[in-house]
Amino acid sequence: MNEKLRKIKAVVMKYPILVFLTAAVLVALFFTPNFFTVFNLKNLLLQSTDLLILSCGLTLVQLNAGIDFSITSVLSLGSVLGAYLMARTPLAANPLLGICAAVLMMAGTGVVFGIINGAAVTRLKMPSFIVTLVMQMIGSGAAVLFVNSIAAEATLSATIAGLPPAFGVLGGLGNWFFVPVLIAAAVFLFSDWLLTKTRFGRNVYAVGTNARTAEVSGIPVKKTIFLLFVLCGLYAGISSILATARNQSGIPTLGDKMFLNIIGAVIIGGTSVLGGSGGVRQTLLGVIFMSLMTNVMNLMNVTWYIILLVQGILIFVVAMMDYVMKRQSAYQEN
Amino acid sequence: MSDVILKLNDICKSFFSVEVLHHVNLELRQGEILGLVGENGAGKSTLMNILGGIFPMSAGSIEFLGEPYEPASPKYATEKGIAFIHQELNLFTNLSVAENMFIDNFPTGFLGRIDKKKIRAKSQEYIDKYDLNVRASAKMGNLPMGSRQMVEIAKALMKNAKVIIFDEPTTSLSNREKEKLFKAIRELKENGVSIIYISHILEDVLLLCDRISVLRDGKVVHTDKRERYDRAGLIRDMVGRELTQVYPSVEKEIHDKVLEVKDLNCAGFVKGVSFCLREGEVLGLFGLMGAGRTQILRAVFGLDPKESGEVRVFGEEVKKPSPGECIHRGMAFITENRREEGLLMPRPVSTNLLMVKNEELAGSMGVVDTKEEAELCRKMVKTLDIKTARPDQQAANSLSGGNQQKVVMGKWLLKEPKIFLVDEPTHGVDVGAKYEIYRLILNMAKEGSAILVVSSEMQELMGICDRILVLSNGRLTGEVRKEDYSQERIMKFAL
Amino acid sequence: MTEACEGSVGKRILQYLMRYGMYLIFLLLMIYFSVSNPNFLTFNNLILILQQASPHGIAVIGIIFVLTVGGIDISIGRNMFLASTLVGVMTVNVSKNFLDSTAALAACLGIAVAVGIVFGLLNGIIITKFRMVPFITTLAVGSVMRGLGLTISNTRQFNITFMSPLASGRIFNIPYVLIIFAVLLVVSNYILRSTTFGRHLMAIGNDPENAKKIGINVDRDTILVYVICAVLAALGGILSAGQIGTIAATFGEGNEFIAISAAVVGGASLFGGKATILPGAVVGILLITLITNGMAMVNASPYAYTIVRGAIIFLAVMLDSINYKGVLR
Amino acid sequence: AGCAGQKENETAPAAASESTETEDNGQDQSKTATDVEKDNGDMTIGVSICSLFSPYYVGTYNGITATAEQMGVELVTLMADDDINKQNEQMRNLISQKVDAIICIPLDGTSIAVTVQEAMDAGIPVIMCDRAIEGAKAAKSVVADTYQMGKDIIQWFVDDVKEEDKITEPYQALLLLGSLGDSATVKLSTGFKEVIAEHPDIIEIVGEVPTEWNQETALKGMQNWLQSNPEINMIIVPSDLLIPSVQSALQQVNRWHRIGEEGHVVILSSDGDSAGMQVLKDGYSEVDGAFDAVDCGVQSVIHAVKILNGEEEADDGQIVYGATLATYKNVEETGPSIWSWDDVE
Ligand SMILES: Nc1ncnc2c1ncn2[C@@H]1O[C@H](COP(=O)(O)OP(=O)(O)OP(=O)(O)O)[C@@H](O)[C@H]1O
Ligand SMILES: Nc1ncnc2c1ncn2[C@@H]1O[C@H](COP(=O)(O)OP(=O)(O)OP(=O)(O)O)[C@@H](O)[C@H]1O
Ligand SMILES: [Mg+2]
Ligand SMILES: [Mg+2]
Repeated sequence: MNEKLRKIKAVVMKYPILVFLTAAVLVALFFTPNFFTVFNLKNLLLQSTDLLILSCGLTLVQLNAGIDFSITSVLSLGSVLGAYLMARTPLAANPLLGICAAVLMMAGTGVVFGIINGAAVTRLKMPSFIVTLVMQMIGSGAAVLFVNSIAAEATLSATIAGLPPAFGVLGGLGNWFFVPVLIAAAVFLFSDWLLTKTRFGRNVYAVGTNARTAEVSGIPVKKTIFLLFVLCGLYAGISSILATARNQSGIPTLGDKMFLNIIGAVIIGGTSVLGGSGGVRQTLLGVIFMSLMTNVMNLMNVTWYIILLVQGILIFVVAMMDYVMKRQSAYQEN
Repeated sequence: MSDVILKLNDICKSFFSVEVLHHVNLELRQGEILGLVGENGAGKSTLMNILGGIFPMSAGSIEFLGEPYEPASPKYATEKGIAFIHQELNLFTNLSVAENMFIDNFPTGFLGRIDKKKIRAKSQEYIDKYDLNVRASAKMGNLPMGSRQMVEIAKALMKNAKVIIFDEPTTSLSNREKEKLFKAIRELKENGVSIIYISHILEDVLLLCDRISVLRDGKVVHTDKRERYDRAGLIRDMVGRELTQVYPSVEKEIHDKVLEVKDLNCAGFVKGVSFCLREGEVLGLFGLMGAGRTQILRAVFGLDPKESGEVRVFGEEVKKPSPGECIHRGMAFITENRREEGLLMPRPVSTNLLMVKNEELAGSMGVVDTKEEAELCRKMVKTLDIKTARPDQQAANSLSGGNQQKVVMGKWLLKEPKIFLVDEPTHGVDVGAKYEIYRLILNMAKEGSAILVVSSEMQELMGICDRILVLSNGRLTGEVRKEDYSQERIMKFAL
Repeated sequence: MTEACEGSVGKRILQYLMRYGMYLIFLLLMIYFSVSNPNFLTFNNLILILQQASPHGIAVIGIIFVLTVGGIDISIGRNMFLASTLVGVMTVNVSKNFLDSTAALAACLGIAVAVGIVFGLLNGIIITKFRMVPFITTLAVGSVMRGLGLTISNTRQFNITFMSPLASGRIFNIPYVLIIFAVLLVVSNYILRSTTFGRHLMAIGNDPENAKKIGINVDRDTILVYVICAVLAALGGILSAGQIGTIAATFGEGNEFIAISAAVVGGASLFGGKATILPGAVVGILLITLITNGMAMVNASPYAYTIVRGAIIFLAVMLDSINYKGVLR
Repeated sequence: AGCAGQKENETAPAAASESTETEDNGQDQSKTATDVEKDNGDMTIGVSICSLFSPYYVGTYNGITATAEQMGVELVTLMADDDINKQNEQMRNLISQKVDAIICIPLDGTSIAVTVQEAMDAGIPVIMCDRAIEGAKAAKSVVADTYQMGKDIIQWFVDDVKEEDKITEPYQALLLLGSLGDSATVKLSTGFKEVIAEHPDIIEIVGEVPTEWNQETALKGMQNWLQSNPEINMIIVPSDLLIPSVQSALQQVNRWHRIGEEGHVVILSSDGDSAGMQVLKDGYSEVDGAFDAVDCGVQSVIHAVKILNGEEEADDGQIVYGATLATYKNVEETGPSIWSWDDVE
């Protein structure tokens, strides 16, 4: 067989989702004239940025057989805290300072959540499912409480507006669309480097596959897991910055509906919920899949509840393809 | 003793286009014990797995009791009367001993209710029969490996099967348990049950079996009566070359103390144990099943908590031992439980081999050197003769049992530890590879490492150790020097 | 691999505390609420808590089965929605006389079982035969179910007050739903603990490969588990909707997380092989329901609800975990 | 923008809405779609709607679709599933599709501002429907003033009580809350609370129940409160979506009685959907404040088309709807003017 063809085949075997992505682009090409417009592509990229960052974070945690539900509440809580700093405190007078403070605040929120999650899982030995679910409840509860108590008087709005226009740069508003895209790309590349090139990455996979073996082999299991939660929290904080900037307001419900999308992207990409296999490259494809799917269907004017139906079915198709491909590749399982 | 009850014709088996069994023919007669030997990865377990309905065969046919036998599932095999003791223990750690023993055949009463009294009573009966010293209601996960293995055996013996397959049943058993097992096997034979017995302990095979088949590279090379075989002959058939020496002899010197353990106590399983280990020394630790040997190693290595006692490494006390800390100080530990603690089963061989060494290979910013990794991995695969086509792709769980053990060994050898704690190092490894492992261990000692070996095979300890400590019920009961070695002497302390 | 070190008396007391931490928290909460509001510790209120807990509790039983084999089902909430939507659609298409008869209630039961079987089978077959991960399978099936439900209902609301006698009715002041829940508890607990099927599920959850090797029909049992879960979820959904009296387009969203967290609070492991119905499932769902009830009793700020609920669950699970010896999860 | 602070219609239960900046009038039923019907064949209007889960929004959306069909306008609808972020995304998706105009029914008036501005900048006029925009300029806004409605509803009840002179001690009220992160809800509850605070002798809020617009949560919350505070005799409901839960909760404790019957619990509600109107008509609730959900949609389309045809300026003009209060006293007259009346039995 032709060498090039073989190579392509190998890649497709590894990432069967590529077949689907090609198909989706073709569909878009023929049925939606507005797909290949600069505006739409920009739009698509922009919309995928937070999903990518959040999914990278979740991928990291999931590689260790953990889960982090709290990222969506970091998004919300970070958003209102940051927006409050920029719009409702004396910092509002100095936009640049305000933005810096807000950015630190939002990233810090994520890190704090990560630390709490990580400590609870490694020190108190609680299951991450419960810890992070609880942190999600507390975080989103706190976000709403914050807006309705401390930040309430000014207007009757449930969101915090009046952010400095310059902040929009971080969300890609105006001609700055490449800013969030670059940030997301940096997060992605960093995560990939971490997982594939470093000792830490090796440890992550070892711990995720079998924590007992890892421990016996002297890998710092607790430290690894802890760091992953912190990183995941930090990513959530970063994505809170981007999303808040893009919406130009602090929204206490910002992350509420996002979780299924995030975990969907991670899993459909191919990172196992049981840990040990997958990676951010796979997740990137998952993210593209999720974003593309909605975008194309929106452009095709599919009724919203039919979108749900089709989404479900498409996920099957992709997973089925995965199954067929994997069955052919050697040494998987029998 | 003459009629053939099981006949395997031209069995072939491939895993993903790699053929591991080539036209195997085998016959099993009524009431005989057939020994099956062969190098690691020769295909013994695979053949038996086909018989037990776990893998489908690629080609060939089987006849059982004169009828065609098509093992589509393990259930089919059980129903036809073929029981199977797997090389890898097949127990459920979250269930009780009694439940494990009856898991595939619960006696049920009204409304499908499991008769718990009955299974407890019946399993207790078998436990007592083999002097297992566990309660039928104990949780499997809390038992030491040896007891688990005995439970697995008892479970198969309970089944009234016509054919019982033993795949390496004695890897964690000491002589006493082994003798009980052999007695049971002979009893079965008297009752007309046919047995296939797979083992790398050739003495056992020669002692127990009526006929012996030798498998090499997926082919039966020879089958003959036991009387016609001797150890050397078996090895010749298995390996294809002579192997006169069983234990390598290496000249070495013993120097200073490197590891000192004083008055170690652990949760009632280890009581007041003190010993020391010197540079260049190979120290054996013998004891019967559950004597607490493993527990000592685990406590020293910081895997299980110790209640009291002192551990000094190179003269320095390790206050709070943890595996990371111990490795940092130059220690290594080979676990007896490779499946749960030794390997990353679904990960490739190379990953497994390199997981300890990683720490050192990483340069600035923790970036690892992939070239060097590949080179090291290649060398180790070669040294230990690990049978794998592509070490960077083949998952550890698709290796044969012995090769898995070699991987566990290899990952620590790469690290070149100064103090090496090994628990059942040759667990399921064939004679050729055993020799290689002994040689490596002794060479390490020569280079100045200190090695503490736990093994249930007394021969092995006597072959390589400078000194043997004997443990009974968690207490050190004796120390035997090389010049005083004798089976009786050691056993006397162990009882 | 080892049992806990037996230490000093103080240590042992601490251990006891940890082992029964969940119950202790339960008790403390009960005491606190009783002292704060005399209406808490009344027969009516306690029955109310049980009644509220029942429909979700039924779903929790289902998820316990799935967790036992190491699976997960996040289509529960959407299953609840689809099943009750079908009940709602039925009300539009049949005569009023029929709705007033008990036959209507039987029909609801039929719908629950049918939806459960169809989608449970779908989940189970895809997971076992196509080796798809349970999470993504049930996510996708959930999407399909919701899309289907919305397509059928066209996002309308349906009035299903005919369910009230069953969903909210009582006999000797004991709610029917509670009786249904209790019966299901006893039966399922029996199945899980005392039958071959139940023990096999535990084995599958511990090690599916091993289970296959000793001849357990892993695929069949797994499929069955998803069917059980789906049937119970559908039933719980219908009863829950019946308590409200209408079925709206948002019904059921997010209920899977209530069910799963109740199961985990009750000690179930997401990695399989460790779950109990009595007391696990019951303790979990009761704790969650109790907190919400108690919050009203002590007149808590509505903004504090999620925060307090989170904190208490955290505490309960923390006490339960602190002495945990296994692998971090 | 100027939603708050119009107190003219305090005592007018059936007050018509008034326009603030343009002469167009929301209740001006004479000017319906048929008047402007012409060939709008190649016109595509994008609809971004925050949710279709409550009958109220379904009503609005029905108004939009019916009018669009009548006028021959093509619609592209995206539903945001109660997610602000998603709604902003969908607004951008609509912009990429180059629709001619957008009708936006936002989840929140402030946080939608950024994409509304983007659309306007891209030359796509945006008609805000139901909720006003804050922080950007839309082409037109057809909005409901929930804050005012909240005040009106309570005020009406206070007046009614005074008129009937039936107060002995303050009503013990349970206030249901919608989604706590939703501006319209916050405004509505603020309206409720402000007037209640002025009349402590008449209404006293015992407790607040968070519902997250979930009927199940609402039901359980109410059941709990009715147990903990049996003296509760009034329930204030932010949306008729929750009426079934109210009914169910009250039935459970045998307190579902008609007005005038012993043990009746006062129900003050809003939205005017069929469930709410039904219980009003049947005499279980005293008042239901309703905007004309359907007409809101109808007017949005009409304005969109007019702007596109150049008949009207895109000047950020506002048409503010006031609420129609249907009460137990006037339900026979006002009922038929409520948008959902056709579905009431
Ligand atoms: N699931 C599998 N996938 C791929 N290859 C496999 C699989 N199982 C076994 N093999 C290969 O088949 C060969 C025979 O293995 P088998 O387990 O039968 O050896 P064995 O004779 O039992 O060796 P040992 O003495 O080490 O147990 C080995 O080379 C092994 O790598
Ligand atoms: N009777 C028993 N019941 C339960 N657990 C036991 C029993 N005996 C030993 N153990 C467990 O076994 C360990 C002590 O035995 P250990 O594994 O050290 O024995 P060993 O001498 O290595 O024997 P083996 O041949 O079984 O490996 C302890 O961790 C303890 O938990
Ligand atoms: Mg083998
Ligand atoms: Mg041992």
